[in-house]
Amino acid sequence: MSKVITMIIKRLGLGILTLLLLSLLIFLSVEALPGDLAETILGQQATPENVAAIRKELGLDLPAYTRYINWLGGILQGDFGNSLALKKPISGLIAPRLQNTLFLTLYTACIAVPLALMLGMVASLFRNSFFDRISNTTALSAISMPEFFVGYVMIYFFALSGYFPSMANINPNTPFFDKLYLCFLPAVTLTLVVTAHMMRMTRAAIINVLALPYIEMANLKGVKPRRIIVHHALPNAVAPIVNVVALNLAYLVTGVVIVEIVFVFPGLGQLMVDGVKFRDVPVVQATALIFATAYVGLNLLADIISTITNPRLMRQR
Amino acid sequence: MKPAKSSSPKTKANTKAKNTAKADAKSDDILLQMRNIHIKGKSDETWIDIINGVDLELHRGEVLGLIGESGAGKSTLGLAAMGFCRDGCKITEGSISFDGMDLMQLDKNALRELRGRRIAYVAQSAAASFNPSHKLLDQFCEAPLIHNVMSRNKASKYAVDLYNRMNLPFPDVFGLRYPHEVSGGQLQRAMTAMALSCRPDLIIFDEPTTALDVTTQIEVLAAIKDIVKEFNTAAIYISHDLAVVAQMADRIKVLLKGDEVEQAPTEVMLKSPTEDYTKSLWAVREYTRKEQPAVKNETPIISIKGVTAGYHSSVDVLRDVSFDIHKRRTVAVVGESGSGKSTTARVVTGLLPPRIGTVEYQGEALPSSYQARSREQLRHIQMIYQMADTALNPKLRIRDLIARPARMYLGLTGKALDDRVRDLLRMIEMEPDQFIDRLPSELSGGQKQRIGIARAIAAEPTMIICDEVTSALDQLVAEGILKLLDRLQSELDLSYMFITHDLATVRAIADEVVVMKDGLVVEQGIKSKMFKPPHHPYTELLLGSVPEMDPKWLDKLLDSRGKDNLGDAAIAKMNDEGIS
Amino acid sequence: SEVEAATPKQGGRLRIGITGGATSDVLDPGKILDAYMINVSMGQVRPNMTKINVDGSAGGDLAESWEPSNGAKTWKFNLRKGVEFHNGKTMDSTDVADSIRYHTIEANGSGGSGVVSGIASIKEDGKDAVIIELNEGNGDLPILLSDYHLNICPSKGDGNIDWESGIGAGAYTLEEHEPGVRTLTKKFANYYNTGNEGYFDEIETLGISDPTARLAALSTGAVDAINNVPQKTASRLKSMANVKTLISTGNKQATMPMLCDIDPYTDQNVRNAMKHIVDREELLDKIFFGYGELGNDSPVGPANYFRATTDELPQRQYDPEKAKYYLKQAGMSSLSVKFHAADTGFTGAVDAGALMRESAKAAGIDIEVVREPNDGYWSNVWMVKPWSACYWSGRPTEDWIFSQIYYSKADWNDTHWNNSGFDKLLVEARAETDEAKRRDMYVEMQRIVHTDGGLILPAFLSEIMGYRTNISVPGKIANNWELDGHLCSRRWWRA
Amino acid sequence: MAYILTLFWIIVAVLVSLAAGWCFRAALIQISGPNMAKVYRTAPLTASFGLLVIIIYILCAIFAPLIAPYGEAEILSGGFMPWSQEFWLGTDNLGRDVFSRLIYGARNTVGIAFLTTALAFIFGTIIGIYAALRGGFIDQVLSRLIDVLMAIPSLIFSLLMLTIFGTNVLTLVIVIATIDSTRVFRIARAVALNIVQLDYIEAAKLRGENTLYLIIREILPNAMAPLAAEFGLRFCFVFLMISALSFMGLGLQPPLADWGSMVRDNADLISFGDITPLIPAGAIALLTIAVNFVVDWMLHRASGLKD
Ligand SMILES: Nc1ncnc2c1ncn2[C@@H]1O[C@H](COP(=O)(O)OP(=O)(O)OP(=O)(O)O)[C@@H](O)[C@H]1O
Ligand SMILES: Nc1ncnc2c1ncn2[C@@H]1O[C@H](COP(=O)(O)OP(=O)(O)OP(=O)(O)O)[C@@H](O)[C@H]1O
Ligand SMILES: [Mg+2]
Ligand SMILES: [Mg+2]
Repeated sequence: MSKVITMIIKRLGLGILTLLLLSLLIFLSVEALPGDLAETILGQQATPENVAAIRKELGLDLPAYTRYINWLGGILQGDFGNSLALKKPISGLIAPRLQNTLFLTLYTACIAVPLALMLGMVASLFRNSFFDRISNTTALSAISMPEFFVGYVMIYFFALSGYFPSMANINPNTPFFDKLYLCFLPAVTLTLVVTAHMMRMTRAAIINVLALPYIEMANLKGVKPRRIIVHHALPNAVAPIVNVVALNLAYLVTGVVIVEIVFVFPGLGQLMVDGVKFRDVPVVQATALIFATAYVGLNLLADIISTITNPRLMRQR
Repeated sequence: MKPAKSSSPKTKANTKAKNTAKADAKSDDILLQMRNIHIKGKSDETWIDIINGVDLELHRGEVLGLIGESGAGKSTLGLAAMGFCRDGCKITEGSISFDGMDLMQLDKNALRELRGRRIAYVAQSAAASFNPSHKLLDQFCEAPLIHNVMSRNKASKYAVDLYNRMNLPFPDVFGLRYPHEVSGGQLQRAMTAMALSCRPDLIIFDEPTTALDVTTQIEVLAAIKDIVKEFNTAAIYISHDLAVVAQMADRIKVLLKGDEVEQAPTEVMLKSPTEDYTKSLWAVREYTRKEQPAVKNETPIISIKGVTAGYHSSVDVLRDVSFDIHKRRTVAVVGESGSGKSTTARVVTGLLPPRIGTVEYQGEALPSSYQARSREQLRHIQMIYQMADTALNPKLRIRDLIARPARMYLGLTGKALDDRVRDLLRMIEMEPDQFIDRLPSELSGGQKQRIGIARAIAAEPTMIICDEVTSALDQLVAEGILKLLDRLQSELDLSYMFITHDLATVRAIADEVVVMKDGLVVEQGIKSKMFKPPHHPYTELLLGSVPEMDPKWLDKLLDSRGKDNLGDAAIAKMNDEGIS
Repeated sequence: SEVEAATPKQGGRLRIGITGGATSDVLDPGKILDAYMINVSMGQVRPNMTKINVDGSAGGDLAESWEPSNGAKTWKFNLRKGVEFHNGKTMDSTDVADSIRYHTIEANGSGGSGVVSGIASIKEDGKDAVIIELNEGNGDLPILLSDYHLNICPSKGDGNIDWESGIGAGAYTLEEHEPGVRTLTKKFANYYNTGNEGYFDEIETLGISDPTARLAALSTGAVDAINNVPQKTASRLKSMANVKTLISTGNKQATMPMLCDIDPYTDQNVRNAMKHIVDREELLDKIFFGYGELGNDSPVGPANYFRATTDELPQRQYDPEKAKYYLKQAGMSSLSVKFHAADTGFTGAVDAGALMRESAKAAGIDIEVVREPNDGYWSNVWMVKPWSACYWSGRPTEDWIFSQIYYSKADWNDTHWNNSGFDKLLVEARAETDEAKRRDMYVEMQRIVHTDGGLILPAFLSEIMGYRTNISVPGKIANNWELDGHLCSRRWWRA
Repeated sequence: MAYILTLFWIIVAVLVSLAAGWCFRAALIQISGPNMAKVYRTAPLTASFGLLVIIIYILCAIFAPLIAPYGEAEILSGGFMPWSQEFWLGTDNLGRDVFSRLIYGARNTVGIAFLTTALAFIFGTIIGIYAALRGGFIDQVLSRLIDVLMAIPSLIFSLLMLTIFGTNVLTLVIVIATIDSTRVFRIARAVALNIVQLDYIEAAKLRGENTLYLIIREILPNAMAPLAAEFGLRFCFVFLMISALSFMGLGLQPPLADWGSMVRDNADLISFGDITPLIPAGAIALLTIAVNFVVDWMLHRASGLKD
């Protein structure tokens, strides 16, 4: 167990380092964006005086490094700062969005992960069979369609005919089952987007293991094919599968801007894109940090899971 | 002797009658009968013959030894006895009848019922054949549970019982360990125990000790022999080591490229083999080279001085190792697995800078890391690896593989380079025109090893480190390599540091021997001296563990040493007594 | 649109799916940018002193009446009495004066500062009137005061206004507000005009930026009305069940400003050549799908009073020969230019570029269409690149649009055009009171822009909206803004 | 009834594809040397179909001007002409021939995607293998940097970069290549980690070979199979990325035809049951599937499983 703990500590340290570097990178890129919030707010009526006034008001007249350090100091005290545009604490802005995004992520994960694992296992059991090819082709077709297109197709088939709402404009107060209903189409769209990757990895990881001597041994012990897949191959294929699942979950947290737009879903991605659009640096920073934390955290979780499910790593002589 | 075409259950009595007529008194209890087996394997979309019409017959309680070089089809035949074919193989002809059942006619489920319950299998590499994710006990209980032979509780108890008999440490809790938590020898015994979990009538042992040290091998051999006798289980014992088979089998069958060469009771086979091939196998063990005369006080080519080394932050793997290698001499470094032989080689090559001590080349200290050594220094010490497969880049052609050192160190190009490559190929007895444009995957194991040698001598070195260069090869092929090395030594004035754990090889080619154990040099000296008593106890153990061609050898050894004083146990005892 | 039942019904909820919402939207009236907030703030919560009537004239809202004097330099506005804010406070002249003054203060960085730049002072005149002094006479002031920034908010008493709470005197009170996503307002019982306006119990405003999502929402009944239907899909909207289409053509215009101080557009002949290689009919047809009116390179549009007729100012046609001629005048035989566009400029701008590229070939002009990112378009491309795409929602008065964009010193002079004759006329026309003379002056100004300006204006664009049949819409709707001048929540009702 | 009909056509399409694959494989076996013929004979029908599709796409890309009946940006008629003899797939809103644009789209989309992926692989593999080879500190630093890049959602990262550096094909290619190369780095490093510990690498190091030789001659050829497989997938993801970017208004420059933007431009038609946008989307999907069929086959060959 201590091995896992040292690993976690080490990885957490690295994770924090990653986040730090990332915040710097994001800060610099947003700095490098042409124009700033002042100009954006004023839009077509930016005059130098106007712009200067707003810059001063927003603190944009301070040198970049001062702003970065102030911001970093704030973060260390648990303060994400204020949105420049809204002049309100970012935490209040982000909290409901984060809640929504997490809900959609979990919702999708609950459909996609078991589905992908199941399909992957069945495909590896009947590899190169008709079923295998069909599920593979379907999955590939699903990922090869642009996300917004899948979304539109979903709307065409399921929303316009009145089965499900085309808009998933939930908020944290929406009752749970309403949320489930409202978010059904985005969840299905995302499921189509992520399942293929996980399914193919499950299939590949299991098939990879199937060539190993201990599978032949299991065969020679008279074990049934289904049990071989589930009991003998799967536990040894956990690491690559978990990694891909983590990667996809991270994608669900971070990468669904387009689905958010199509289904009018108030999630974090939209918030960040708006932040970029209006050059609202603190908002971009905060969302980027959340995304990166999700990414780092999920990867860490994947590593922990693959460690504790692997006795060779858990119980070293 | 063609088998009866009809082999449906109805004709069982019929078949039996026939057998009775043919076979001797014991024919009643024929357990397994394979007739005219033909097996084909798919390689690159064409079907090639693996087994061409072999017959095999096994009585209850009998042990049949199956020997032959690698690729002879031993495993394939062994598996066929279970009605099993590997991926890409198929049984095209013949009949297999096990205890009156025709395995060729049974459906998948019925076969599955049979496997693990009535016929069990012990694989060559227990480490690879145990599922790393499950505890030993769970894997033990799997077969009894899926075949409904015993309850989980009973199976566990039975496991403890078997572990106890197999002399495994702490049998009560041994099964709670994961495969990686036990040593190779113990794992191999645990696998044998697992094979016995449903008390099968037949066990196929597929080279169960080939991957083990000599010291550990005895332990496993003893356990297997014991258990087979005790349960009166019939067994097919597959091996390429004649001496080992001799200990185990009642009868020996020799295979060559899918054909049966001959078959005879063990005693007969050992004393008077009839076929040439069999005789040549026997002869290999006799090859010895003349010992080179001892040198007087000249500077050694390589001198290892007080080297202590280790990996990363861990403990010292080598402790104060010192020995010299003189010109034109072969120093064999022996010792069990993990004793630090390869580590010594890594220190010499500079891959692992030592913590203390130096390596001198002709009296002059070498930089400790290879990166700091000059090209010339690198050129003088070359290395040949155990696994020719991993030592040759599979994507480079033979021409490029051999040419590279010659071009790098000697600056040869164009025609000169081509000529040199061809010379080298001729030197290792491979026809240049035939091989120069092949990829390593298009060569046999022995040929690959030769390429490794050619690559080493292309650099025109003064010393070559050979790390277990023959361990992965068949005896006949290995002998060829040893002879080649021997010849090259005298032609090119080479020195060898020859790492091995096989004492027979040492006997064959060494001038001097260094015995290592736990990172220490326990004994060193001239070969002739080393093979004569009195020995250091560890050397003695090593020497005593090499199987001999005498079928009674194992029994005698067990009598003299006792069951509890083999392999790991003996070493542990030695350590306790403070002999190092 | 058809004539609807005369007596509107009370009650029900109106759900509007609208564009232009952003997470960073604030309630500060000076920072209002786009349709979402205009509709919520001016349309539902915080009305202005004046509003634009359906017929295009200025009408009183929180101000009841007004009297200009001193050559339209001094204006007295009589406020409506007994108007109550949502917090119960009665509106008085301080609230109004502070609300207007707010935009004149530079530090507030208001987007409405341009509109109020002509105001010299604003004073309370008792509790129920304010007096506005202008720097120079302007008969359009009541219309200017209907600008969407100039919402009336309660004063804090210290000269500042309270915009943070979202309190106004409108027909609806702000209940829930998630910037850019969703806003819920409820009927305000003490609204001054209850009974005649503001029939719904609740208004739910939803920000839906994706056109397909907006259409789907309307079609599934998730919303009752949407704005900004892409012309491409308008015909399909008509075929939807239970959905009606609303079309209004106002002054919204697609423009392609050329910067007159950057070569080659410094030469009037080049500008003229460029104006002749645009096939306006084709653009209107293919880019705007016929939803709109042909433009004539003058920003005065169908909703303006003094728009020149085609007799006064003949419609410019696609004419590559003329373009060649002008090029020759400029001493060139061929020309290659870049057209910078993004769909933010106007929907279809990039495609419009592609069409012009084809039509310009005949005149030996090679147009390279550069697609710019939507993001940052207004700061990086518009008024920066020598020739770009742009749109204007239009202005209710000629003076307003001319002085905001074509006056040489205008902040938004997006053609960098400087014509002293035009500038002079602009000032004169503003003070002119004789309507006939004024008309002549404005027509002349349109001619000058048409012939000399850097403006290519291919078309005035229709607003296409859709609503479900469970909503009733008055027979005539305003065309100054989409969604009935953004007053749909006041003027529409549940069927 | 409509469903049954659809199902029928799907089955027909699948059968026709398989038949095409079969014919193509037979043709390949005929025209290639005995060595390659042996390889092709092992190809399942799906893989040979995939190969056929890829080759058709490549031909389309190379010979687009010869195949396409009209020019890429040529405006031929009024908008939205229906399918006809003259315009096989009708015209788009501007009156450009959809079929011609689809073919030119192959050139632009496939060309750019190929360029991008190739760039990503050159960066990614070399750095990845280098990290694996050097190990220790250098490996840690590189891996952390890559981690940082990977932790930023790719769409947002490209949005930022494209806004900073402007949208043109070159930046588009470089930005997507950078993002993709992080993924390639991870794989290349993982694959190389297994290779660098093999004896032949040790032997080469001991011979005194320099790093570049080790990477290019010794490691890369042995890491090719998994990398090639990844190449196939990455290649497809690049289209999707480009089309996602054009959804956000940052895609390719007009009047270049690219499938992503063609889908985007007509995407809203699907909500009225018009299948026009399905055609470029289908073109993307078909290529993705084709590439993956081939990749699957290659991986299968590499895995050593025979059933
Ligand atoms: N799955 C397979 N498909 C095709 N050919 C195979 C397969 N397995 C083994 N072969 C071939 O069959 C021959 C015999 O293999 P087998 O494993 O039985 O040899 P063996 O005598 O057990 O050798 P070793 O001592 O190396 O284990 C070899 O030439 C091998 O290449
Ligand atoms: N790269 C490594 N890192 C850490 N420990 C190592 C490494 N390589 C070997 N060791 C450890 O060093 C010890 C000596 O190993 P070495 O390889 O020298 O043994 P050997 O005598 O060559 O054994 P074998 O006969 O199995 O090849 C062993 O305990 C081994 O576990
Ligand atoms: Mg074998
Ligand atoms: Mg070793």
